[in-house]
Amino acid sequence: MTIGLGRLVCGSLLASAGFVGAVSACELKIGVPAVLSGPAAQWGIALRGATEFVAKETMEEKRLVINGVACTVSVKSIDSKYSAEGAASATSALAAEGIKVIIGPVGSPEVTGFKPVATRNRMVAMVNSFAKNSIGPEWPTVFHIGPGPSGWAAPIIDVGLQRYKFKTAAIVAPNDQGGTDIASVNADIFKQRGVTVTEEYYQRGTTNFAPIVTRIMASNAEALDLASSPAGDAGIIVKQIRQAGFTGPIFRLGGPGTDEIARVAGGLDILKDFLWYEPVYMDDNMRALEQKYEKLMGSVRPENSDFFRWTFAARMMIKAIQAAGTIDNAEKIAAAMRTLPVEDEHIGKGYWIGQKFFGINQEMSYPFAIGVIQGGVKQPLIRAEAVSEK
Amino acid sequence: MNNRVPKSLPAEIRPSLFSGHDWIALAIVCLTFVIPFTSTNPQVLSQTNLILIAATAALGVYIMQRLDLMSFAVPSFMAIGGYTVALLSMKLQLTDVFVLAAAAFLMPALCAIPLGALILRLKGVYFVLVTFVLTEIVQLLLFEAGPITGGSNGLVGMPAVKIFGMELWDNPHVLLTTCGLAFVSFIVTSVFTRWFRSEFAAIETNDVLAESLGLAAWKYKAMAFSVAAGVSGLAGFALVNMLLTAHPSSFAPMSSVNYITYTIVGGKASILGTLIGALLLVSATDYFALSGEMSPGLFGLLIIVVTMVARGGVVGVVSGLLYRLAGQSPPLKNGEQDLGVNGEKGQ
Amino acid sequence: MESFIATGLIGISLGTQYTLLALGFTLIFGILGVVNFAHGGFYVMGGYVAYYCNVILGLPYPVAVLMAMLSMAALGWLFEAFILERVIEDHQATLMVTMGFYLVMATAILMIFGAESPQFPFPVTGVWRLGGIYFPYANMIVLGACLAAIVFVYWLVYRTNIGRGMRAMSEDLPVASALGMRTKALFPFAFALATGLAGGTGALVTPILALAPHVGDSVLAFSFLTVILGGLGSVTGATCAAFIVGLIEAYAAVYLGGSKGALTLFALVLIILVVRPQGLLGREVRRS
Amino acid sequence: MTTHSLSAGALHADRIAKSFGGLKVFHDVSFTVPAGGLLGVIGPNGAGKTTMINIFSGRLGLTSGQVMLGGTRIDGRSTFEIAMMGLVRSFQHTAIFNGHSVETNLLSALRFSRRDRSVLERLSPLLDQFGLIDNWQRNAEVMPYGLQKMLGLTMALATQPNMLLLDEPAAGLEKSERANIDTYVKFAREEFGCGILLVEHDMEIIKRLCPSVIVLDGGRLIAEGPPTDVLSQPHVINAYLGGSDEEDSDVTH
Repeated sequence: MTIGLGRLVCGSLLASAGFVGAVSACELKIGVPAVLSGPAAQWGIALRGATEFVAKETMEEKRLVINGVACTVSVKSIDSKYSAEGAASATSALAAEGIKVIIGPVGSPEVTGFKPVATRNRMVAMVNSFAKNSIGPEWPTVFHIGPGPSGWAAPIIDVGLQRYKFKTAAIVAPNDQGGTDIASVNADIFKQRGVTVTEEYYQRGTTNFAPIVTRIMASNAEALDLASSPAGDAGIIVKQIRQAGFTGPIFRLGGPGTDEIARVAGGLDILKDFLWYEPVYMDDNMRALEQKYEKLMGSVRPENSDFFRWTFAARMMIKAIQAAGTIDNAEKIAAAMRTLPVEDEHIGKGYWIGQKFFGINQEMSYPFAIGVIQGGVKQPLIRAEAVSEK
Repeated sequence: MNNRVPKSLPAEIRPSLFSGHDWIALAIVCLTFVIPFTSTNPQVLSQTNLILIAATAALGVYIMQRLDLMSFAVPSFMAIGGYTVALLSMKLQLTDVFVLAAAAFLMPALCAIPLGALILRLKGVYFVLVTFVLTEIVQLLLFEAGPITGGSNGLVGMPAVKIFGMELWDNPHVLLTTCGLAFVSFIVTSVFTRWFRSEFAAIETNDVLAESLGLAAWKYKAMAFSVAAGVSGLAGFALVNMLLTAHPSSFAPMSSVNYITYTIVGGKASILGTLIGALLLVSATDYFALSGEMSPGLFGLLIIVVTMVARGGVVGVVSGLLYRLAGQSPPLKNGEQDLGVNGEKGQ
Repeated sequence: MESFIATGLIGISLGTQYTLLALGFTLIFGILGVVNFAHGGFYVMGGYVAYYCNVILGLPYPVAVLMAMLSMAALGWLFEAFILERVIEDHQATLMVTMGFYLVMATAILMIFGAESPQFPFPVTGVWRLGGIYFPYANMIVLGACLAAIVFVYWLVYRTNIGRGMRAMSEDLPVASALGMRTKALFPFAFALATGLAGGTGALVTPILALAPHVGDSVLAFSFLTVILGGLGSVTGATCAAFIVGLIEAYAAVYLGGSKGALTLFALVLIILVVRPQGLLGREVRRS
Repeated sequence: MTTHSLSAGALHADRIAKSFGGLKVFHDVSFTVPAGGLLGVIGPNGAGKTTMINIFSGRLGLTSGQVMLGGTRIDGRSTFEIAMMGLVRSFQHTAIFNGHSVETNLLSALRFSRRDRSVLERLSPLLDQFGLIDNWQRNAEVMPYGLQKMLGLTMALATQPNMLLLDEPAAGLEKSERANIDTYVKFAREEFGCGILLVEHDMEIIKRLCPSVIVLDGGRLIAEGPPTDVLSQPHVINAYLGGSDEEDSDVTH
C-alpha cells in the first residue's frame, strides 16, 4: 500500500514538475478523453486522430505563438470507456498533468461524467454528444463541436419529404440517453411536418432486431428513422426490416456511420432509399484536408467522418488559445473563443448557435451535407448551409 | 493406554476481535484522511477517490464471500444507495452528509431483506447467476422508471453535500466525503464479519452441520446480505457524490465483475485483500487506460496471471511468504481459500 | 394472426441461435463444472475467422465455417490444457480466468480487425414469404445446422465412449478417474468441443446479424439465461430453454415493446430460479 | 435448563410416510425412543435409514404422519429449531468444519447451541480418551479419519441434546477404533441422560449396546425387539439377503 501511495505521490510530483516546466517553454498539452474500447471505439479513434493531426499541424506550421515563442503541442489521450465514471477518471488524470485544454469526449454518458470534473478543475473543452444538456449556462467553459439533430434533422427530413411520400414514420433508438434524447428531438421535427410518429426503443446489447422490426411493420410506418442507433445495430435493423418487406425510405438522423451500416446490412442495394446526416460536404477542400492528414501523419485518416468536425473543433481551440495568449487559463480561452468568428480554412464560415436549444451560444455550426442513396445508388451529397439562429 | 494420566483441557485463548490484517486495512483507510488536507493534485485526489469507492463497493463482495457466495449484486445496491441520495438531495433538499449516509446505507439494506428471502437459498454457481440476472434487472428498471430515476438521463445537478452546514464541494472535500464513507464501511464490515466470524466460517465450510448444531444459518445469511447491500449503498453514495450525477451507466452489470476481481485478486480471506486488490487494480486500470484499445486486454491478462500465480490473492501470497520468512506456519484459515486437500477423507 | 405466426417464426430463429450457444456453454458447465465467461469470445472470434477465410482469402463459405470451428476448438483445447486446467478445482478461480481470457480475446480482435464491422454477408440471400409471414433462407440453414449440432451432441454424449466418459466425469470425478478414465485428456476435449460449437455458431450467425468485436457481450448474458432456465449441465434442458427464451423474447418484444422484452425475460428467469433453482430440466444442484 | 430433562422426553414417530415423486420410501412407520432410552435401527442398504434421520432432523418434510419430541410436534420445522429443542444428529461421513482446529470446531458447537465452556469441561474425559486433546490446535481436516469422526460425534454431544440421532457412527472406523463408539454412547447416556437413536450396520455394536432394535426394509418396519431375537427371525434374514445393493445415500433428492 505504502508503495502504491508512494507511486501516486511520486507520479503527481513528477507530473506537476513537468507542468511547471511547461509554462516557461510554452508546451501546450491537449487532453483527449476518448472512448477507445468497446462498441463506440471508432468515435474515440476519430477524435484522437483529429486532435493529434491538429497538434502536429500547429507545430509544423507554427500556428501557436505565445510571447514570441512557438509552442509545442502534444496530445494525451485516455480511454474514457463510454461511461460517466470512465470519463470522470480520465479527466481527473488529465487534470493531474496540469492539462486545461480538452477536446472530447464523444458520447452522452461521457459528457455527463466529464462536465463536473472539468468545471471543478477549470478546464476549457470542446465536447460532442447529442444529449439535450450537452452544454448549458451551468458550464460556461464547455463548447459544443456542432449541433445535434435539433440543428440538422429538419433540412434532411424536408429533402426526404420532397423525394418520397410518407405520412407515418417509426423511430428506432437504444433506450439510453444517447438514444432517447435524439429520438424525441427527431420525433418533434417529424410531427411539425405533419408526419405521425411511433418511437421504438431497444435495450443496448440487443443482437437480433427481428421482434422490433415486426413491431415497426405492424405500425404500418412508411418511413423509418434509425436516429442514433450505433452503426452495427442500425445495419442489422436495415437488413432485417428489408427482409420483412419494408420498402419505404430510411433516415439516419443521428450521426455518421453510413458506410458501416451498408456493410452490415449487406450493401447499398439493401439500404435502397436512405438519407443521412453527413458532417461535411466532401468537396476538394475536404479531400485536401484528407491529403494533408495523410502527408502529415503518414496514414489514412480515421474512417469515421466525425474526424472532420473534430479537426475544425481542435483548430478552433488553438485559435482561441492564440487569441487569449494563454495556454492554461480556461476562462480567458473561453472568453476569447466566444469573440472569434466560427471559421475554418477548409470548410469555411459558420455560426455560433445554441441559445435557443441549450440556453448558451456556444455551439459551432458549420455547413454540412445530406447524404442520399436512391434505389441503391449513392447520389452526390447535397450541400446544406450552416444552421443559424439569426 | 488407559493407565496414563488424564489430560485436562487446554486453557482458553480468547482471540482478539480484529486480526493484524484488519488493523492494517483500517489504518490505511484512516491514513487516507490525510490526503484531502495535504494534496491538491487532482490526479492524487481522484485516484484515491476511485480506489476508495472501488474498495468500499468490493466490501459487498467480501462480506458475501464469508458465506462462500459470490455476489454480482453489488452494482444493484450501489444504484439503490446512489439514487436514494440523489433523490433526497434534489427533491427534498436534504444535503446533510450524515442523513444522506444513513439513507444510503439503510435503503439498500432494507431492500436486501425481501430479496435475500428469495435468493439466499441458492448456492454456488446458482447464486452467481441469479445475482447477475438481478443486476441486469435493476439496470433495466433504472431505465424504465423514468419519472423517479430520470431514465436514461439519470439525475443530474445534485447540490453539494454539507457537513455541519458547511458545503463539501471541491475536489479535496469530495475526497473527504469518500474517505468518511469508506472508513465507516470498513469499520462496519470488519466489526460485522469478525464479530460473527465463527458463524460465517461454519456456514462457509459446512452449513448443513452448522444448522444441525442449532445455528439459524438463514439469519446470518440475511444479515450478511443486508449489511453487504448497505455498504454497497455507501459506495453508491460516494460515486454519485463524485460525479454529481446518478446515472445508469455508473451501475452497469459488468462493473460487478470489477468488484469481484478486486476482492479475489487482492485475496478474499481478509478485508485487507479487498483494499489491496482495489488499490492495485484501479491503479492498473488507470495505467492501462493510457494504452487505449489495449487496456481491457492487459487487464484481462493481469487477472489471469494473478489468479494462476497467486492463489489466495496478493495478500494471501505475501503473508504466506512473510510467515515462511519468519519460519512459522501460517495460522489456520478463517475463511481462507481451501486449496483442495484430498485423500484424507478415508472411505 | 399473421403477426402472431411471424413472431413465432422469429422466436424459433432466436431459439436456434441460443441453442447453438447454450449447448457449448452447458457442456462446459456439466462436465467441467466451469461457468465459461469467455464463451462469447469464442463466438465472436469464430465469426472473424470465418470472415477472414471467406471474404479475405476467398475460401467457400462452408469451408470457412469449418475453419472457424476447428480453430476455435484448437484455441479452446489450448486454453483448457494450459490455463484453466491448473485452477479447475477452484470454481471462483475458473470464473476469474475465463473472464480475463474473454477480455484478452475481445482486445485481440479489436487490435487485429479494428472496431468497425466488416462486410460479411451470408452466401444465401432471399426470403420465403407467405402473405405477411416471412422466413429468410439463411435462418433456415442455421436452423438445419442447429438440428445437426443437437443430433451430433446427443450422439456424442449418449452413444460414444467419449460421451460416456464425459458423463461419468460430470457425475463423479474421483470415481471416473478411479475407473481409469483419462480425465486429463477428456477435459480439454470437452472444452474444445464446446468452444468449437461456439466458433461455428459465430461463423453461422454473425453474417446474419452483425460481426463486430463487442457482439460477444450479449451472447454471454443470453447463454446465462438459457442455461439457467434449462438447468445447468442439462443438454435437453438447454435446448428446450433456448427455444422458450427465443419465443418469450420475440413475443414480449413484439407485444410489449423492445426494452420491455428483455425485462420480461429477466424477471421470468429470476422467478424460475427462485421457485425451481435447478432449472426446468436440471439435475440436483451440482457440487461446486 | 436442566440437563437431565425429562420434560423434553421421548422421540415418537407416528405413522410417518414419505414419498419422493411417486416413489414411496416410508410406509406408516411408528416407534418411540423413550427419554434417555436407546433404540437401534438396522436394515439393509436402501431401507430408508438415512432418510429417516433427515426427516427427524428437519432436512426433509413428511408426506403424512407426525414426529413428536416430548409434547411438541417437530416435523416440518427447520433443522436449527429442532436442534435448539434438543434433538441433534450426527453425520454418516465426517462432518466437521474443515480447515479449523479441533478447539474451534468444539467452540463453534458450543456457540451455536448457546452452551458455555463448562460443557467442555464435562466432556474432557471423553476428549482425552479419543485423543482430541492431543490434537487440540491441529487442523481437523488433516487428522486421521477416525479422529475426525469422533470429533464430529463429540460436537453433537457438546450441544447437550436430549435426543441424539447417530447415523452409522462406526462406518469407516478401524476395528480397534470401534470401542470408542461404545464409550461415547455410554458417556452420552450416563453423563448427559441423552436418549439415542442409533442407526448402525455393525451388528456387534448393536448387540453390545442396544436393548432393543427396529428393522426397516423398503421403508417398512418389519420387526422390533431385542437384537438377538430380531436377528434370528427368518423374514429379517431374508430382507438382508435380498436387500438391494443401492447405497443408502445422504442426498436430499
